[in-house]
Amino acid sequence: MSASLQNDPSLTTPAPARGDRSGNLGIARNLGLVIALIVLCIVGVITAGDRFASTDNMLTILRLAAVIGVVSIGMTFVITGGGIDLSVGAIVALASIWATTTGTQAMADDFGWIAMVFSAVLVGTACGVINGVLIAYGKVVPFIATLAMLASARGLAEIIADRKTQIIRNQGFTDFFGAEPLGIPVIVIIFALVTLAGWFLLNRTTFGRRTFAVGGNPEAARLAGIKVQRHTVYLYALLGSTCGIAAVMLMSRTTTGSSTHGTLYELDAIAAVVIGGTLLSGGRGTVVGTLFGVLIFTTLTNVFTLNNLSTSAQAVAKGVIIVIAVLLQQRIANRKT
Amino acid sequence: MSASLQNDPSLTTPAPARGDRSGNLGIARNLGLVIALIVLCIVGVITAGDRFASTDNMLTILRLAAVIGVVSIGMTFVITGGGIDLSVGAIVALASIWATTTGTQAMADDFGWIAMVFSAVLVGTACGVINGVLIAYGKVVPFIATLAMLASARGLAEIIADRKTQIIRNQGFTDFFGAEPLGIPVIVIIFALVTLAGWFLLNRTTFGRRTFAVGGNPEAARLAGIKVQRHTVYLYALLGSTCGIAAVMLMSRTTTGSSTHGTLYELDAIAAVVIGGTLLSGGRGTVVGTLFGVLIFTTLTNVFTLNNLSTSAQAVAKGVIIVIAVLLQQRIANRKT
Amino acid sequence: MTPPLLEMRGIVKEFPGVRALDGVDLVVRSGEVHCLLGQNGAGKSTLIKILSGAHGVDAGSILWEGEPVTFADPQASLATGIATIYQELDLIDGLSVADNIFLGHERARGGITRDSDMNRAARELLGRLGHAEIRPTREVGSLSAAGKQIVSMARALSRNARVIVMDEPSAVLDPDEVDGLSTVVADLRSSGAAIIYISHRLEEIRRIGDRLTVLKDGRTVATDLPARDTPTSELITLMTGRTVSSVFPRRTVELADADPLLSVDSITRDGEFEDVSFDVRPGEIVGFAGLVGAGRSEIIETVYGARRAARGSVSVGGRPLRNGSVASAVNAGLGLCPEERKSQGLVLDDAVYRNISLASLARFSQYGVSLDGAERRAAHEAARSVDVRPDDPHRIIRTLSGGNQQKVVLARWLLRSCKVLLLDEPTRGVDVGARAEIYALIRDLADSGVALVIVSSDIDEVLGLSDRVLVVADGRVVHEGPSDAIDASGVLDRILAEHDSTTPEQPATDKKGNAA
Amino acid sequence: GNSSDGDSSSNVSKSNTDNDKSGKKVVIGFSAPAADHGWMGAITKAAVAQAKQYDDVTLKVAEGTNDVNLQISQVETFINDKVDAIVLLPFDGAAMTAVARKAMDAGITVINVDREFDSPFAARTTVLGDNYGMGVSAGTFVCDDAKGASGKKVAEIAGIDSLPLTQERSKGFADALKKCGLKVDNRVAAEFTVESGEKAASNLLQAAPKIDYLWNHDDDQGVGVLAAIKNADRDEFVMIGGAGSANVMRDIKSDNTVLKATVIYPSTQAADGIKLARLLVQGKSMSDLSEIEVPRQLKLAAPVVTKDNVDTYIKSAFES
Ligand SMILES: Nc1ncnc2c1ncn2[C@@H]1O[C@H](COP(=O)(O)OP(=O)(O)OP(=O)(O)O)[C@@H](O)[C@H]1O
Ligand SMILES: Nc1ncnc2c1ncn2[C@@H]1O[C@H](COP(=O)(O)OP(=O)(O)OP(=O)(O)O)[C@@H](O)[C@H]1O
Ligand SMILES: [Mg+2]
Ligand SMILES: [Mg+2]
Repeated sequence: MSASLQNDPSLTTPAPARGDRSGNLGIARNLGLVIALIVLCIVGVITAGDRFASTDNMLTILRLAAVIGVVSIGMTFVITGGGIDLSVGAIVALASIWATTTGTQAMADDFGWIAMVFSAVLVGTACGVINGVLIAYGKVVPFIATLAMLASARGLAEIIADRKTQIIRNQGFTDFFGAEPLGIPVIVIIFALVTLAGWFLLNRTTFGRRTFAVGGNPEAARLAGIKVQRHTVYLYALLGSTCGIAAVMLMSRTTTGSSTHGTLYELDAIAAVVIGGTLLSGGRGTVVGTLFGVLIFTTLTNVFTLNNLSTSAQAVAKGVIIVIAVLLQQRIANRKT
Repeated sequence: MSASLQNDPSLTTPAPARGDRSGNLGIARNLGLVIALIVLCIVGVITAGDRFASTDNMLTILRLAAVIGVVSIGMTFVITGGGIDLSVGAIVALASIWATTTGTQAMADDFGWIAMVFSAVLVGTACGVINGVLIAYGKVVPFIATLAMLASARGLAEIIADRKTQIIRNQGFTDFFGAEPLGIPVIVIIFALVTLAGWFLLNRTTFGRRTFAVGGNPEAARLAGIKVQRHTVYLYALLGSTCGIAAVMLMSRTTTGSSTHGTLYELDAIAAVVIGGTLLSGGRGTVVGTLFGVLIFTTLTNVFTLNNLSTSAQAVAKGVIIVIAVLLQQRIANRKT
Repeated sequence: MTPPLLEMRGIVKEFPGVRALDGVDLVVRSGEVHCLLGQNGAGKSTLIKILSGAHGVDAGSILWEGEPVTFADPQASLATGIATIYQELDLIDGLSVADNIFLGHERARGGITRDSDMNRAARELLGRLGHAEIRPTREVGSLSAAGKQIVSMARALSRNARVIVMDEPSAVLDPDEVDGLSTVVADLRSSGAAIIYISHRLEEIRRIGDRLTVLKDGRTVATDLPARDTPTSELITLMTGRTVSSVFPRRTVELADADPLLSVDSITRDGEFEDVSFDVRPGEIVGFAGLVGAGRSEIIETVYGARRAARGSVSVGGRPLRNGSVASAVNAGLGLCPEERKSQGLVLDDAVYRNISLASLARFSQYGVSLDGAERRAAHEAARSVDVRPDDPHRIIRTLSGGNQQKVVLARWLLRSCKVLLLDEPTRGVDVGARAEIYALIRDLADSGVALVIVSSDIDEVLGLSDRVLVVADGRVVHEGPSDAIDASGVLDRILAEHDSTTPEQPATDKKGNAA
Repeated sequence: GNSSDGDSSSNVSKSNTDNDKSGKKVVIGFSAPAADHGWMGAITKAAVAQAKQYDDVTLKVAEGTNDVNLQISQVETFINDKVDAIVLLPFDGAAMTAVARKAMDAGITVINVDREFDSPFAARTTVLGDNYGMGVSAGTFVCDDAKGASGKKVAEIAGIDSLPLTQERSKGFADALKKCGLKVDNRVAAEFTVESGEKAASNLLQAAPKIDYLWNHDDDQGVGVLAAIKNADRDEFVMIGGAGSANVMRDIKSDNTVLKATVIYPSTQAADGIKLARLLVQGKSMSDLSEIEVPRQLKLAAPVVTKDNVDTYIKSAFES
């Protein structure tokens, strides 16, 4: 029942992991994803051999996963809190532009590259706060509020950048984020840290507990004395800041800021989160699931490219594989309960 | 409370039109939209004078609205039924390609252009049925199922067309849909008919009543003896068929079928539906609201074009205006209740 | 003398279309159990929601120990020391029992939750309520109505408040549970706290309450009455403005011994119930008595096809139904008035009449086109017959009072002329007056040849209405016989006997526990 | 495109003839696809800048869009407005043919830019970049550089794969390579954006452990491609760009990256379109030609820029 999946999942689906704590169900939930990922890897090895299995390639996959991954972690919170955000890609673009204007770069030359990082995160958070306030206090439907932000933020980015790709001249910045301590790229490390922090925040803190409450039953949360509106603002601000971080990572990857950065991130992020087992209707979410969701999508593209499939074929295959993966997951989860 | 807007709207928003019948509430709801549209028109007249007010321009707006409008009407049903469909644009593309292959066009030469219309609608409906079955019986989350369809359908369209734009040679087809009886373009007439039919179906038939129930509380609907799963399939099939119709209209407008047709229609359609007052959480929907939603968006673009704003400025303005419109609407609805 | 702990003066609350409260006064002293009585829609819940800060107040004042206070939001009220158990369960399904109990005042250090701490405290609280079997880590969504009710009570206790408001806590509880509840209330009172207690069950109020206040149509019609010895007739007249005979209507027409209309043959769902068989003849009323969690709902939901039976079969008029198919049950003329009005019964954001006609759409349409007028008239008729207030078929269900919502669910199935009607807790939360009318309706249905099955936690109700009673305990039918051959205590004995023969822990709960 | 002052006036050309003397007022409508990548952005900017040069030209710029339905309605709006000329860079040439014809029938001079209509009656003049030619130029460069050595590994990073122009470029490239017995061993498609270029390249570099030549269709996405190459620190191959952005030309000039050449795809097409539209409406001819009438089609060449000739092109390059 599509509808029920939207409104009251527990009626049809086996109650998914609320947090990643909650016992066997949690595992059952992710087991489907683990299997899907493993199958993917096996396919990769069979079709592309060492070209897939090599450490280099693994790092490539992780590098590709890192940027969208950080956004997805933030998205997990907003969706678990019963919201949605279509503006993440635009925010990434705006943050990357803001952090690479001649002005900011000049600042960076004086105060060091941290100035760029700082401004990117700041811009991201600011956008998030605007979203949150519109939604929580202005009572604008999240879909519409963030759609408006999507349009405005990208437009603003284009105006600021005059549609030019802004190249980063600050060597310190590129060196720091380009580095690979112990052979692990910095941005991969950032991704790992964000994921850990996200998991902890969602499952081990009152903030996380309240996020589930606000998403699961806002009225009940309010009656329990939770400041639902303020919390909602926090959630979007959090997502905004992760967008800022993602912007920094993207800047270091491409050595540029551009108003075209982050195109369609909204779909990719939401897809990763939902496939991970977080409910679009809110109240249930899992960071680990999201991590798997991101890895599955990135690995998929990687395997496709290694076998140099045509873009169209990739699209078709992608669709089919997603459905199969989810169906598989359903069955497993059902068996477990 | 963002969350509440997702899960339990009535807690924060004034009960919107359940059907378009329901007394003053309905009016209050749409009043906001009416005012927004009127304001837009006034701005248009002030800034562009007769260039805006002319019949020609009105028809241009309607022509532009027609295609996305038909899709949005279908989308209203799916969303009211508690679902969502991201694949509409891709389905439009696939249908337009399928209906313009050399094969189909050859058929059209024998059996008349109706063959093309027929195959377009057929393909659209088929895709819809697949979505519905995956969601209702496969229990795949609508977001994921239709995202998969989005990828597959577009990919397939590209493969079939070999990425070439397929030109329609059938004169009868272009003549019929290009015609303007009494000065009203045929596709505008189609749009009007679809809207009327949609309104009737949603508000005057048992099908519509079941749609509200399925979206509002699927479990209750099930226990009341409604075949929720089957109904869900019907809803997606209905949307699929409207995509087929939209494809035909787009074909007549562009005299082509192309795998790039209908890009981002999913966002436009959902936005129009939601701004119209239909709840993303299901259970409440209004066809009239959707109509206004579509008209507002298209008029906005038209006014922009007449005042030749820079694209970026347009984006920013669009975002801001959407938010203002919604906030305005909120206030009015609140006052009314 | 010291001012009363809590005083509400001239409280007025307007909702679009109704004046829910029109100058209500309420005075509560510490160390008393103050009962609030009134018909469905009288304004009880609205009053306590104002007290808890859930609703703003339009006029009137609240005094706390003589000091005027305003409760802008629930926090303010909670901080002052008022904990509330709402009528509509206000728990988060996705969260664990412990998380729900401590939601809003989590045990945490620097924002980091101390789960073991909370679990321990939760276990202790649940123990105090006599429900140690509910594990703190269990997901609340997997609990039944009763289980949830217990959790809400634990949550109220966890606040160690000075005023605890209970809005119809007993509606989903059986006598056994109510006893437990009354002892808890007793210690609370002796510990100096004040309890505001709302219930439609007068006998209960006599046992638990000290003083009572009666509301009618948003006004206080009587206050400071002694709970124990105010005659029932007086209370009912105060509430309803008329006299009601709450005795169960005897059957008028003799029960013809026809072939069974509904026959259930040893259906089983592992972990819920085993090997249940029973027949219902046309015009017969079969009652299911038992404690909460016995699995009665599961049984009739399975009969209805809403759950798929592992073994066994159900047939109507000799024709077997497709297992696990509501459609085939409905086609065969079955109807189920479900237990949980909110989750299973109502489309909350739709109008009253549309909810009532939901199960009879086919009847009010021609070629799929709905005959709106006829539908609204018939639905309005049904609503009147169960006395839904306010009498407005266009009202959005969400804005109805709890009891009136329940009546709407019932009306839906009275409207749809079924051959077999399964009623699960049909009068949950319904006031005395309306209840009598509903009993009459049920009787008429039976007399007109409809076969009825009634599940209720109110044993007297089961015995009073039904011709035959089945006593269910831990998913097994432990007694079957004519209902006039057994009384309430007899039923309880049967159940307890069963319990002693099995493990003390609720097996059903236990199974659920493992599932979660 | 760091230097924000590097504005597109560098792309504005003068013909130093009386053609530039101002004449009767001309209203020109301009519509192009969404400026979702550098080159398309440059196209619009160049057109606007060109129009600014003439005090007798008023330019109406419609919202850039990839939705043909919307672009059609924009042209319809221009027709309603009775503009003198429309410079149209269609998202999809075939799809815009019908409405373009409608404009012509309404007596409006239509200049078709870059993506060709499928009917000669739909435009008075067509200004085309040579997409197939681009591929050929790139392929020929590879062949010349390989000096007949066979077995060289060639990779290709295409632009948006669903666009016909991308198909033409790839075809030209493949055809040229065939001539010297080479073929494309690995091909990925990006979306003309820096980020997509980086993504596609990272995967491609994994797919092809050793490459000799890499052609990247678009210099804006090329910025990302170069970043990816740097991340993977690979330098065993020669990279050829496409479109000819100023960044890339600087790289070629400084000659310290794998990027050794780029194939120009003029970003001034729309600007030329504006020029021609004005001439046509004012009934002037292209005085640089002996022919009196403005020709029906201009196909702009797709020259290869290398270290040797970069200086001649760098001034007309666009800042992506
Ligand atoms: N949110 C609301 N909007 C509009 N009207 C409301 C709302 N909540 C309650 N009402 C109306 O206020 C009146 C009192 O409702 P309330 O829930 O307080 O009754 P109650 O005494 O609790 O009844 P019950 O015994 O059935 O719970 C009813 O007429 C109800 O319809
Ligand atoms: N008080 C409780 N504590 C914990 N779990 C419970 C409790 N009551 C019920 N349950 C769980 O819910 C399941 C079904 O309970 P349910 O209430 O539906 O049974 P029931 O006999 O229909 O009771 P009633 O219909 O009176 O509510 C039981 O199997 C049990 O696991
Ligand atoms: Mg109440
Ligand atoms: Mg029950």
